[in-house]
This record gives sequence, C-alpha cells and structure tokens, in this order.
Amino acid sequence: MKIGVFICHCGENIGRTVDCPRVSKAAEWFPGVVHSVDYKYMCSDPGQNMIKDAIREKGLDAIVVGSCSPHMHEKTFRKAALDAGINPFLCEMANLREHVSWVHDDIEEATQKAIDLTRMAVEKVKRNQPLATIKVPVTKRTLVIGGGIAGIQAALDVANAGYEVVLVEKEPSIGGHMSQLSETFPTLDCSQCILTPRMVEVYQHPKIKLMTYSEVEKVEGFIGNFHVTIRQKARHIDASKCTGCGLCITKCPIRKKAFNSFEEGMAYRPAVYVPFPQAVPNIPVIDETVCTYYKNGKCGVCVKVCGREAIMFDQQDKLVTEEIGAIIMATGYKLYDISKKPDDSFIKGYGEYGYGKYKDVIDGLQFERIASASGPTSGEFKRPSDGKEPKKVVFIQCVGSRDDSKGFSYCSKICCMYTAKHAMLYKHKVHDGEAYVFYMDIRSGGKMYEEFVRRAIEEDGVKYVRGRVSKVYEQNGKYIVKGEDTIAGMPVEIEADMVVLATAMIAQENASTLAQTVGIPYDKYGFFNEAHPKLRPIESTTGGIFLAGACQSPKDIPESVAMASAAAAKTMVLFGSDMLEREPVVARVNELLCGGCFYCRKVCPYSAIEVREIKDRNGVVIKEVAYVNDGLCQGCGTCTATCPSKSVELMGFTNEQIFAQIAAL
Amino acid sequence: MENNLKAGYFPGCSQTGTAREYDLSLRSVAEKLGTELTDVDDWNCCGATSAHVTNHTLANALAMRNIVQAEKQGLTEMVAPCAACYNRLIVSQHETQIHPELKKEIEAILDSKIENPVQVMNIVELFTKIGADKVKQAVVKDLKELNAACYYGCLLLRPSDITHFDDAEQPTSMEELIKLTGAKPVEWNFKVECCGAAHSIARKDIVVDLSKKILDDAVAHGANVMVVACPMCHTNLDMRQKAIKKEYPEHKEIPVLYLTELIGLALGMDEKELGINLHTVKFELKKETA
Amino acid sequence: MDELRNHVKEMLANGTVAAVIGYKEAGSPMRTKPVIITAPEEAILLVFNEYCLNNLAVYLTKARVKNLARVNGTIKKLGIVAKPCDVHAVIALIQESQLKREDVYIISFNCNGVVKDYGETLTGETIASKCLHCDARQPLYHDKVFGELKDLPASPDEELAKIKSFDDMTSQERFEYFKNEFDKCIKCYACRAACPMCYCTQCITDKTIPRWVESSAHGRGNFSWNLIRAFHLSARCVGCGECERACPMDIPLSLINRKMLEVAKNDFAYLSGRNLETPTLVGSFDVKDKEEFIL
Amino acid sequence: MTEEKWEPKVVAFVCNWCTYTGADLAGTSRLKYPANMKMIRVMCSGGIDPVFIIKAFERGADGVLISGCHPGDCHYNAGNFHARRRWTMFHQLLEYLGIDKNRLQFSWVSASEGKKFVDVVSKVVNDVRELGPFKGYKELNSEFTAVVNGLKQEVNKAEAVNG
Amino acid sequence: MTTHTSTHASTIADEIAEKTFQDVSLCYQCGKCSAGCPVRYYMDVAPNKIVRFIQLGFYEEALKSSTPWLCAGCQTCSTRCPQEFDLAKFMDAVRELALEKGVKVKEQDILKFHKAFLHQIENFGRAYEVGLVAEYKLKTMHLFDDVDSAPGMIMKGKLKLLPHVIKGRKAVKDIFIKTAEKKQTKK
Repeated sequence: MKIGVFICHCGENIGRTVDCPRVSKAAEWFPGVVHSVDYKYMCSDPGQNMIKDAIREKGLDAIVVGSCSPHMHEKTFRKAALDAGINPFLCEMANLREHVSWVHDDIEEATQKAIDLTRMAVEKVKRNQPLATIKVPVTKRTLVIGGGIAGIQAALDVANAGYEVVLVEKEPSIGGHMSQLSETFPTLDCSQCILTPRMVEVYQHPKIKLMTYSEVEKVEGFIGNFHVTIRQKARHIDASKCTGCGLCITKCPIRKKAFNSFEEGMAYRPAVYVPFPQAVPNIPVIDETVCTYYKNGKCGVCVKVCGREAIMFDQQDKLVTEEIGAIIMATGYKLYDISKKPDDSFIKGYGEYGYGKYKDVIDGLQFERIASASGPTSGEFKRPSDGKEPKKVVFIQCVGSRDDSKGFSYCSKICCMYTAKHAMLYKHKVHDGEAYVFYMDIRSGGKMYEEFVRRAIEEDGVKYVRGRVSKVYEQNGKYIVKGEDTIAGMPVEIEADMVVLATAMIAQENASTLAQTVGIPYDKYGFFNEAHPKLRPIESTTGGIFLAGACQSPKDIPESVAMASAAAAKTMVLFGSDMLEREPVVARVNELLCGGCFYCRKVCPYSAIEVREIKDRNGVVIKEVAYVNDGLCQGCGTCTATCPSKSVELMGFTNEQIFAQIAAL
Repeated sequence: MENNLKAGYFPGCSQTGTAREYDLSLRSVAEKLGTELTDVDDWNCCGATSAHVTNHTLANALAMRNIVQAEKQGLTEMVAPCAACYNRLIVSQHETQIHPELKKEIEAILDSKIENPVQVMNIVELFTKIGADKVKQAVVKDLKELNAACYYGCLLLRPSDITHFDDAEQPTSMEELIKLTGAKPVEWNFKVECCGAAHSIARKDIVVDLSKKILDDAVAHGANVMVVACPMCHTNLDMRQKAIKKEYPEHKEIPVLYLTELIGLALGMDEKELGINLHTVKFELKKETA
Repeated sequence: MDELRNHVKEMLANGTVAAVIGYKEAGSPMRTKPVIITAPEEAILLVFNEYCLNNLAVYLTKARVKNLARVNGTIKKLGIVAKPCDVHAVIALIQESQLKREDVYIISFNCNGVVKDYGETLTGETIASKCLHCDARQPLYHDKVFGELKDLPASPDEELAKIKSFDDMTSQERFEYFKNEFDKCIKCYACRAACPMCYCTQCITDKTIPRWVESSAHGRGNFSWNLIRAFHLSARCVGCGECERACPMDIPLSLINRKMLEVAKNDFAYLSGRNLETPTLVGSFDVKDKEEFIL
Repeated sequence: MTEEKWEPKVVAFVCNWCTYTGADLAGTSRLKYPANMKMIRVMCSGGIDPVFIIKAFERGADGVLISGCHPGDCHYNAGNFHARRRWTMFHQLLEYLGIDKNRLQFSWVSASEGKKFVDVVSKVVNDVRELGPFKGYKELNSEFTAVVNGLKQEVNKAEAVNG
Repeated sequence: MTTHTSTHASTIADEIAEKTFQDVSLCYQCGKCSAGCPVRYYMDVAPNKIVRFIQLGFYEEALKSSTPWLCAGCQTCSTRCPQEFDLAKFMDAVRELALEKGVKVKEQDILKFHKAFLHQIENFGRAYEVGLVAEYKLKTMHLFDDVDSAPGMIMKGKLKLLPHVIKGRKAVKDIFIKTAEKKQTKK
C-alpha cells in the first residue's frame, strides 16, 4: 500500500508551534509512506491540487492529512481524494491544530506529539477499507399523526405539493383543541370560522387519506421506508352508507349517561354521537360502554330510524398497514387535570383551589366552552353551579406551570395570552362584571401580543394582581380567593362568583408510549425531543420523523401552524430525490462467528439489529444470527463493544484500525 | 383477641397537664381496642415551637433524644398523639436521615448513635393501623346525633412530603374514621387552617381571631361538634372560647372533642371516663330515653 | 432416586424429551460423571446426590447435544438434571437467546448442597463454598422437582471474607497477588470449556485479525486473558464455580467471579440467571445508574 | 530511560460528538494542557471496548482516559448509558486486580466544555505522574523474558557441559 | 431609607442556607406564602418580602421585622410553595440569626414566652406549665392575664403545682449546654 502524508502549516496556526517540515520528514520513514510533504494551506485550491497530483503521479492508495480537526475539513480532503480517483474513505486526518499547536506551547513537545498523531493516522489508514455510500429508496408518502390544527396544516401542505398523505386522528373527528376554542388571540376572530374550512379541505382532498377514530399501533422500518400499522377502531357505523343525517343521534334514548368531552364535561351526549356539529367526517360513533344494546341486546332504536342500514353493532376494529416515507408527529397537548398530581404520589394537586370540589372553579378549556356561541350555554356567561351570570370572575394563572411542587417546572407559554383573552371576552359580554387576573409575570412576546394584554387592562378594565393565590373556598355561594398583591405588599381577598384556572399544558395522554412505538426520544415531561434545540427544531433525532405543534413543547396556534408547514417542507426535501444517500459508517456482522446472543440487539439505540435465520440445505434452522439494517444503523458502535465474540465491526472504526492506532502510540 | 397491636407511646408534655383528658381517653380507647401502648422511657419535651424557632440544633437534638430512647427500648412504631410533637419528631428524623452532617452533629450532642428504625405515627395513623374493621366491631353506640367538623390543623399533615399522610389540602382520613361511629362529618373550609398554636399565651389576640374564624365556619356548615387531634388546637379552640365570647358576645359556642374522646363515646364509655367533663365548653350526649 | 429414574424413563418413552443430560456414578458412590440418556431403559443409570458437581448446562449449547433434539425436522425438548444453581445457568442461556424455554425440560431438586470434591462426606468442612451463600436452594424454574430440603451444614463464608480482606491491601499488593496467581496459568482454557456461559462460536482469545489477547503463556498474555475472561463474565456469571474446579493450576477464579457478582449485586441489585422477566444487566440501563466514579 | 526523564504516557478514547469536539473547542479557545495525552476518536463512548484499555496498557500507556457525552446528551441517545454500566463493572474489576483507579479515569465532557476537557486532562496527567511509570504492567512481560533468558542460559550451560 | 449595599452580604444568606439546607434564590416572589399566611394581617412585612430582603442583602430590614416572630410555624406556606421552598424553616433561621446578631426583637412577648418555655425544659426535661406561665408573666409583667382560668384548671388537674422531673434531666441539660457551646465556637 502506498500512502501519502500531507502536513499543513495552516498559515502560522500550526507552523508556529509545530515544526511541520520535521513532521513531514519523520513521516517519510513510516512504513508504507511513499510520499510526504508540508505546505502552507492544504485546504486551499493549490493545496488540494497538490494532493490530487500526488495521488495520480505517485499512484497513492491512501492519504493522511495532518491539519485541523476532521470536523472542519474531513469532507474537503475526502472529496479531493475522490476527485483524484481513490475511495474517499481511504483518507484520514491527524488533528495537528486544535489538538496540538493551539493547546501546547513547547515546540519540541508539540512537534513530537504531531509526529505521533501522524503515525497513528498512518497506521489507521493502512487498515481502512474502501466504503461505498449506502443508498436506500424513498417511499413518497407521508403519515401525519394527529388531526389538530398542526396536523391539518402539515397534511394540506404536503398534499398540495402533490404527495400522498395518510392523516390519522384518534378522535372521531379532526379539529383538535382549536375546534373547542371560542375566539382566538390577539385578533378575537372566531376559532371555528377559520378552522372549519380547513377541516373540510382535508376531507375533500384527493391526496389525503383521512383515518379518524384510528391509532398508530406499530411502526417498523426506517427513513424513506416505514411500514406502519394503524388500528381503525370500530365506529359501529358503516361509513360507506352513513349520510350524516343525524337521525340516530336525535332518537337515541340514552341522553344523560355519558359526559360530552368536547364540552369538557359540562354537558351530556347520547350513546351514538358526533363530537360536535361541524365534525369531519360527519359520521357518528356508537359508545359501547353506555349503549343499551351492548348491555342486554335490546333497544336498537338507531337501527330502526336509520334509512341506510348503516348501523353495524358487530363491527370490529380493523388493522390497516401503510407504506410510508416520512412521519409528521402532530399529537398536540392536553390540559393538566389538576385534581390529580402527575405521578402516582400520594399528594393530589391543588386541593387548595377546590377544583373538582366546587362546580364554579373551572379550567381554561371549560371557560372556552362557556364563552363559545356553540357551547353548552350558547355563549351566554352562566356559571355551572346555578346558571347565574357571574358578576365577579377571578382568573388564576400558572396553575401547574412553573410549579416544581405540584406541577411542572416549565412555563406553558400561552396562558398569559388566553387569560387576557378570557377576561376580555367576559368583560365584553358582562359589562358590569369585574375581572381579576392573578399572575406572576406577563409573558406576551409575539406580534400584537403585548398590545392585546394592555388593551385588556386599559380599555376593558381588567384588574391584574401580581401574586399567586393561596386558597379558594366557598362561603355563602361566593368563592373567597385569598391572594397577596406582592407589589402593594398587601393581602387581597376577593369574593368571586366564578374562578378560572389557567392550568398547565402538558404532553398528550400516552405521548411517551407513542414515542416508543414510533421510535423517537421524549423529555421528562413526555414532550417529543427535537434533534437540535436551535438548528434542527423540526426534526426528531430519528431520520424521517418530524415534529409539529404542541407535541414538542407548549405552543400557540400561529407557532403550531408555522412548525407544521416547516415539517411539511422537511418531508418534501426528503422526497426531492428517489434514493437516499448515507455515510457508510455502519455496523457489519460476521455471520459465521456470530453466536446469536443478541446483546447487540439489546443495546442498539435504533433497533437496527435484526434476527437472521441460518438454514441448512433442508431448510432447517441451524442458528440465528444478528444482521444490521443499514437504513436504521446510525453508526454508534455500541454493539461492537458489547459483542462478546467480537463478531460485529463498525465500518471506518474497526477494531483492527483502533488497535493499530494504539500500537502506534 | 388475636393480632393485637403493640406500639410505643410518646405522650408529650401537654398530655400530662392541660390535655390530661387526651391522654386519658387515648389510654382507655386503646385498652378497649386491645392495643398495648408502651410509654417511651423517660421521654423529654420535643422542644415544641419554642426550640425550633430559636435554635435548630437544639430542636433537632431534643426531638432525637426521644427517638433514641425509643430505639433503645426496641420500639419499631411509636404514636405521638400531639400533632406538634408528631411533627417535630418526624421532621427531625427526616432531617437527620437526609443530612449526614447534621446526623453526626446530633449524634455527638446526644452521645449516641442514631439508627432511625422507629416509625412515628400520628393519632389517625394509629387507628388506621388498628384497623377500621376492629374499630367498627367495637362500636356500641351510634353517634348519629353528631354533625362533626373534623379539624386537622396544620401540623398533622405537614410537611406532606415527609408525613406522606393524606391529602395536604383536602384530607379525608379523620372523616372516614368518625363515620365508623355513626357521626356525620360536615364538609367545611378550614380543615387545615392554622389556629395560631404557639401564640396562645403571648399573642392571645391573634389566637382569638383565628380560632373564631375556624369555629364560625364549622358552625356555618352545620357542625354541632368539632373533632381535633392536637392538644394545642384544643387549647385554642376550646379554652379560648371564653375569651372569644368576651370579645364577640354574639359568639355561638361549639364543643370541641378529641378524636379519641369521640371514639371512646362510640365504644360506650361515658364522658367522665374520657375526661370530657374537663373541657371549657360543656358537652354531653343526649340521654337515651329508651 | 427411583422417582428420578422412573420420571426420565416415562418422559423418554412418551417422547416428551429426546434426551436427558444427567449424572451417573463413576467408579465409586462418592463420584459422578455426566451422562446423556436417549433410551428409556438407560434411565436406570441416573443418580442424584451431593457428588453431582458438574454444571450440566454447559452441554446445552453444544452442537452435538443440540442435534439430539432434532428429530425428523422438528425440535424436541432436551431434558437436563440441574441443581437449583445450575438452573440459573439455564435461565441465563435462555436470556442470551441460546435456548428457548420450551425446548428444555428442567428436572431439578430441592438442593441440600454439594461437596467441594469427590470422595468426601458432606459436612461443614467439605461443603462447596458456593453453597454457603446460596440464595435459591429450591429451583426458580423447573418442569419437575424432586427431593426435600434439609438443614445445610453451616460454615463461615470464607470466600467473601477473603474478598473483603483485599480492600485493606494496597493496589500494588493486590496486583502482586493476582499476577502471581495468573503466572500459573498455562492457557489450557479448561475454565472456558467448563463454563456454561462461554458458548461463543469463536472465543475472543482465538481471534487473530486483529489479535485481541496475546496468546503466549507469559505474564502479560496471562493477565490479559484472565482479565478479559473475568470481564466478559461480569454480570453474566452465575457463580457455579466450574471454572475454578476445572483449573489444573488451582487459580482462585472464584475470588474474581464472586467479587464481580458482589459488584453487580451492590451497584445494580442484579443477580444473573434468576428471573426471565428482568432484562439482563448488560444490554439494559437505568438513567439513574450510579456514576460517582466519572469526572 | 532514567527516572527523571520519564514522562507519563496517557491515552484517551473519546467520542466523536462531545469530547472530541470539546477538545477542539479547547483548541479554538487556545487553552493549554499537557502534551502527554493522545486521543483516539471513536464514534460513541458506547463503542469503547474495555479491551482497548488493556491494549493501551500492554502498549505501554501509564494511564487511560475515557470520555463521552453527558448522560442524556448522547448523540445516539443511549450509547453512553450502556457505556456507563460497562465502566462501572470494568473499573471495579481493574481496581480489584490491583490497577490503581487513577490509572483509568472516566469523564463526561460535552462539546461546549473546552475548559472542563483541559481540567480533566490535566488532572489525569498529574495523577498518573504521581503514580509514576506503570511498571507493574510493563514488567509483566520482562519477567517472562527473564525466565526465557534464564532457560536459554541453562540450555547453553548444558550444551557446553555435554560438549 | 438608607442606601443598601450588599458588601458583607453573602454571609447571612449563606448562614441561612447552611441552617436550612436550601438556597434563598429558589424563591421567585410569587407571594403565595403571604396569600395563605394565617397571621399575615398582624405582620408588619409580608413573608415573601422577608425572603426578598435576604435575596437582596437588606439584612437589617429582615432581621428587625416582626414577621418572623409572628410566624406560627404552621407550614401552610411551605406546603403550597410552587418552588418547594420551606419558608417556615427559613423563618426559623431568620429568628435564630436575629438572636445571634443581637437584633432587638419587636415581638418581645413572644420571645419571652419561648425563652420561658425552653427554660422549663432545660430544668425539668419537660414543659412545666405552671412554672412556664409564672415565669412568662413575671418577665412580661402581664400578671393578670388568664388568671380567671388558672384556678379552674388547677381544680381539673390540668395544671400541676409541682413539676415532673425526668430522670434524664442531666442529659437534656447537656443538650442545651452543647448546642450553646456550638454557637459560641462558631462566633
């Protein structure tokens, strides 16, 4: 093997403390080195040409460049090697700048270390193997999980670009939390009015396959090549026959057995129902847990009234598999149920505010429903306990947010804004009413946000009190709210008619289970982790899986929508080529030697190790061995260190290469 | 009777004086329920509020001496019926467990090793340990005439991450217990509000105000008796009603019973046996006419 | 004993198992050796007593034994007579995908201890040291179990005391001690052959490209071999002690294996081969694992 | 080589994403540390085989440093968690067999901890310097050589005697 | 108000941290403690402000306030604090420091009560209520408060005329001496 060594001065950067000519002289004597030079700037065009010419003229098989960190210029020199006709993975670097000249002062010491590092690189490169980039085909279909505003936006963007989309939503209708909202900040436009057209667009889009009342059960494969299993839960309605006339819903005799979750428990729904009138698709669902038919086989009123024979009591869950190239996670959030503490600890959360005990102590989404024109009170302000108009309403912020003791350390980000909106909506409808907001800080960064909060205070006369409330208790039909104004330094007690708690936004139910199913990491709160907090906020660390909206952290509508469009753009980047190229730094198993203990499989962070059966001529399985899926392997090498019989190697970092480096010390 | 409970008993100073009836009723009820209480040998005052507000080392040392005494006696469980004593003991035990340097310091002062095997219980936990079934079986008198406001006060439940006992804001364990006697618990607001405790003597004015608020709320929610589990609460709520009456002549008096007294009544003991006659606000069950 | 023989006979006769690995008498009633029974009438040879020292689980991974289970293209069960401590090895092998639980038929005994060496009567003096800290005298997994528990002759756990005594030595003293022990090693690999957990197709020490362990029997090669052997068995070793019993040079391998058992127990509350449900220590992790030794 | 001239030889196995990059940062920040340590880059601390460490000692290293990303920061999510378990077992085994714990040290150094990298390297080099050359391991082989030489002499003598 | 500097500042915050095992910077001044404090109305300064004073180094303001002395130690604040800051324990430390630094305590009666109480324990091992009340009354000159209830209580056996002296009296006295010594050496 003919090896060339190229030592770079990096101007003065290396040359000042490392005697570069001496290093290149020393390298001449290393076994296998046939050419060794030093030059002012190896990364410059003349420098690169020097390398290319040497490769061609001297017939070099491999090169070592002694210059800066490989993180800086490995790509540059590998490209040069490729241009000159040798495999780019037969190029190694010795880091003489960051690890030598910049950190040592003594020229003698530095030069000696530079020689050692160069020798190690030479010994390594001798054992390098030519590697070919790995190519995998891409299925150009996107799976969007979650049909809230983020999922809707992402699905529409991808579909409008001409790619097929499968949109999976676990509820019977898409729309998410946004469909529950009354008006939205900071413009106070009606949430339903801007959302419903989008929902219909999704339904009618020829490129979108909408699967409501469905959940993702299994995800296999890797970027560009996912195989996804989806469970379509039984609606007990034949969707192909149902016209959405709603006769079954109006005739269903079960009226007061099940709470309406869309109305946040402030109303009832029948056993056969659509979550809300504008639901998409407008196909009802039969709730087995309350329907009389499932109790005793009787009733069947819906069957009688349905002119289309669409009721199917014996319908079963169905498993559907889809071939997918990219996945967008848009599973959203849920509100922290403050009647319970998140862990299984003995202490329950916020007993001091009496949520769950007093009917008129409600959370933010319940308030949205009361304020909504389509809500249980048709938009009139009536308190849940006695239907009277509340004349004094207290809003408490940061309930469960910024609370290490009973909730979560993070700020839920949207509560300052929606509380201002709530107070404003209330004041707009109840002119003689009083609204108090207890806050700790007002966080209103965003276009027109601070102006919005000021409007609530200046124009609508909402009173802001800086301090956390300690206790809410009931006395003669009023709720005594005990607080402290920390600015005045005075205790404050307010006799309120209704109390609204801005409870924390937390990760969706079972978010961590879904993350495990899909194979992406999540943080301690259950929010999905982005690949890099600043530079890769849309991607998960798993290739081909992107994040949109509040599943990543608390977000408001414009942020969720922006993120959804960004995720859609990311999938289109992926779909821009037919084949995916990957660095060939992946693990390889020697199947002859593999003993089949599968420790590699246990430690692999990417589930990239598969089981392969070795059969004899008669097709009888002799043994099972490990096999690396190139698409999934990210090249960490944890398997190689774990393997007891050393039957798995990481390409580019083989044990032989490392031993050679150690031996060259 | 089989499965009889054996537990150590840390009476606390009040039980030898102002709260004599608490001690009396606890001992009689325990005996009736077949529970064997062993007094901690030569116990000393837990230091109460006065110690920990002025010198934390002293406070921990005083409390831990009792734990060590119990330890030497081989006790594994110990009931401290006074909520304040309970709080001091369990907090000191916790502190020495999690702060090794503090433990060393206290060990040096006490000249004794701290092993901490003793589990300190409050009075409600004692009854839980005895068992609801056992209490229920022993009830001979239905106390349905009582609408009771259960008052936990501050120190029975706090700090909740150390006591690990019931919900710190909306507790229900005492209610569950008194339901066994037929008494009806009322839902009210100030189960865990503070009565002023240690300020009983030095700032009577504060205690009068705070106690009045608590008593009024109980009455407003339909209570005809209050149930407490702490001699300090009892002093403030019962004894101070005279002073409250002086300050607020319209004040409506309400009797205040120790939890043990109420259970004692249900077990068929009479007021005198339980020391209820020693209270400031008089209390007597209706005489049965049958 | 008759129970065992009758049971094995029946299992072989009705085809439940293809073969049974067990013990038979070897020249004296105070000595046994392994035997593989394939015909029902051979079951009469089987014995079980305090001289059943071998850990027969080692045979389960051998190709020749596995072949016995392959009858007409289907896989039948292999029977094994296993002391409760040997069952740990079977379990560990199942956890390491070397066997399937349904492919092995475990015949075990409530164990009353075994002797250190053949020909001795079982007393507190002669009992094998692993029996002194046994945590499972009743098999944790079995398909059939015989025998009744009796009191075990008691004796102090000298092995552990010896390990503890190393704490008081300086590193140099310890190094010196083990160097001298390892110097005796002749690289016969009897330890490896006797170990039920050493089932690799090719052992790391036999690999030549690159060479992992210096193969000459000099100090450095010996040290490396013994170090790597010990590490590869850390948290996998079930503590059967067969390696030490097999060692012709009397290197106290149990002192090392036991130490690593203690480490796994203390740091991770883990014992190898005890529970099919718990993930193996190697191959799993806890975010809260200790790390005070890391800067 | 005389005792005075001896300089400790330390090998570091570091992960590509955190510690190697942290060392790069130490460089770009122009921080100084002893030149005794040489680094071998692997992709993840999870890929560092304990045999590398043994090999390093065999090849004359006086000390070894292993370093990777902080728990939770692993570029590969979990590589360092597996590594941590492996190290917990391995360092206790080495210590038990008489290799001073300062000869093999572990650290978490993130890509932003250039300063910490310098502190760690300086500490390890100093610790190893205090322990002196790793004679124990180095002489494992020399004794063998001595025995062989001794045997040779015996043979020679015998041959000489036998003519 | 005079200008405040926080030069020797860190010492008191540090001492508090040492006594309570917690850092005052935990407090983000939400005021929930003050909001729920049962004795808030009697205090001259809100409890959260005492923490603020210490955070900013305004030690004098903190130590001379009546607030720590009026704190009943009910731990309502500690239980509800979103930052898990144990304010009750913090108040203990502030009082302790006020005594150590010789700050004039506003609530003299409360201090005298505590001193009288501890005096009883030091001497007898347990609280001796008659002695306590007598000593307290002599010290505060509130001679005729509560005299109405005392005879009744004696009759009921609630107030014993003679103290109970425990066997380990010396051990308890030792505790007092040792903890006092510790304070001395610290200074």
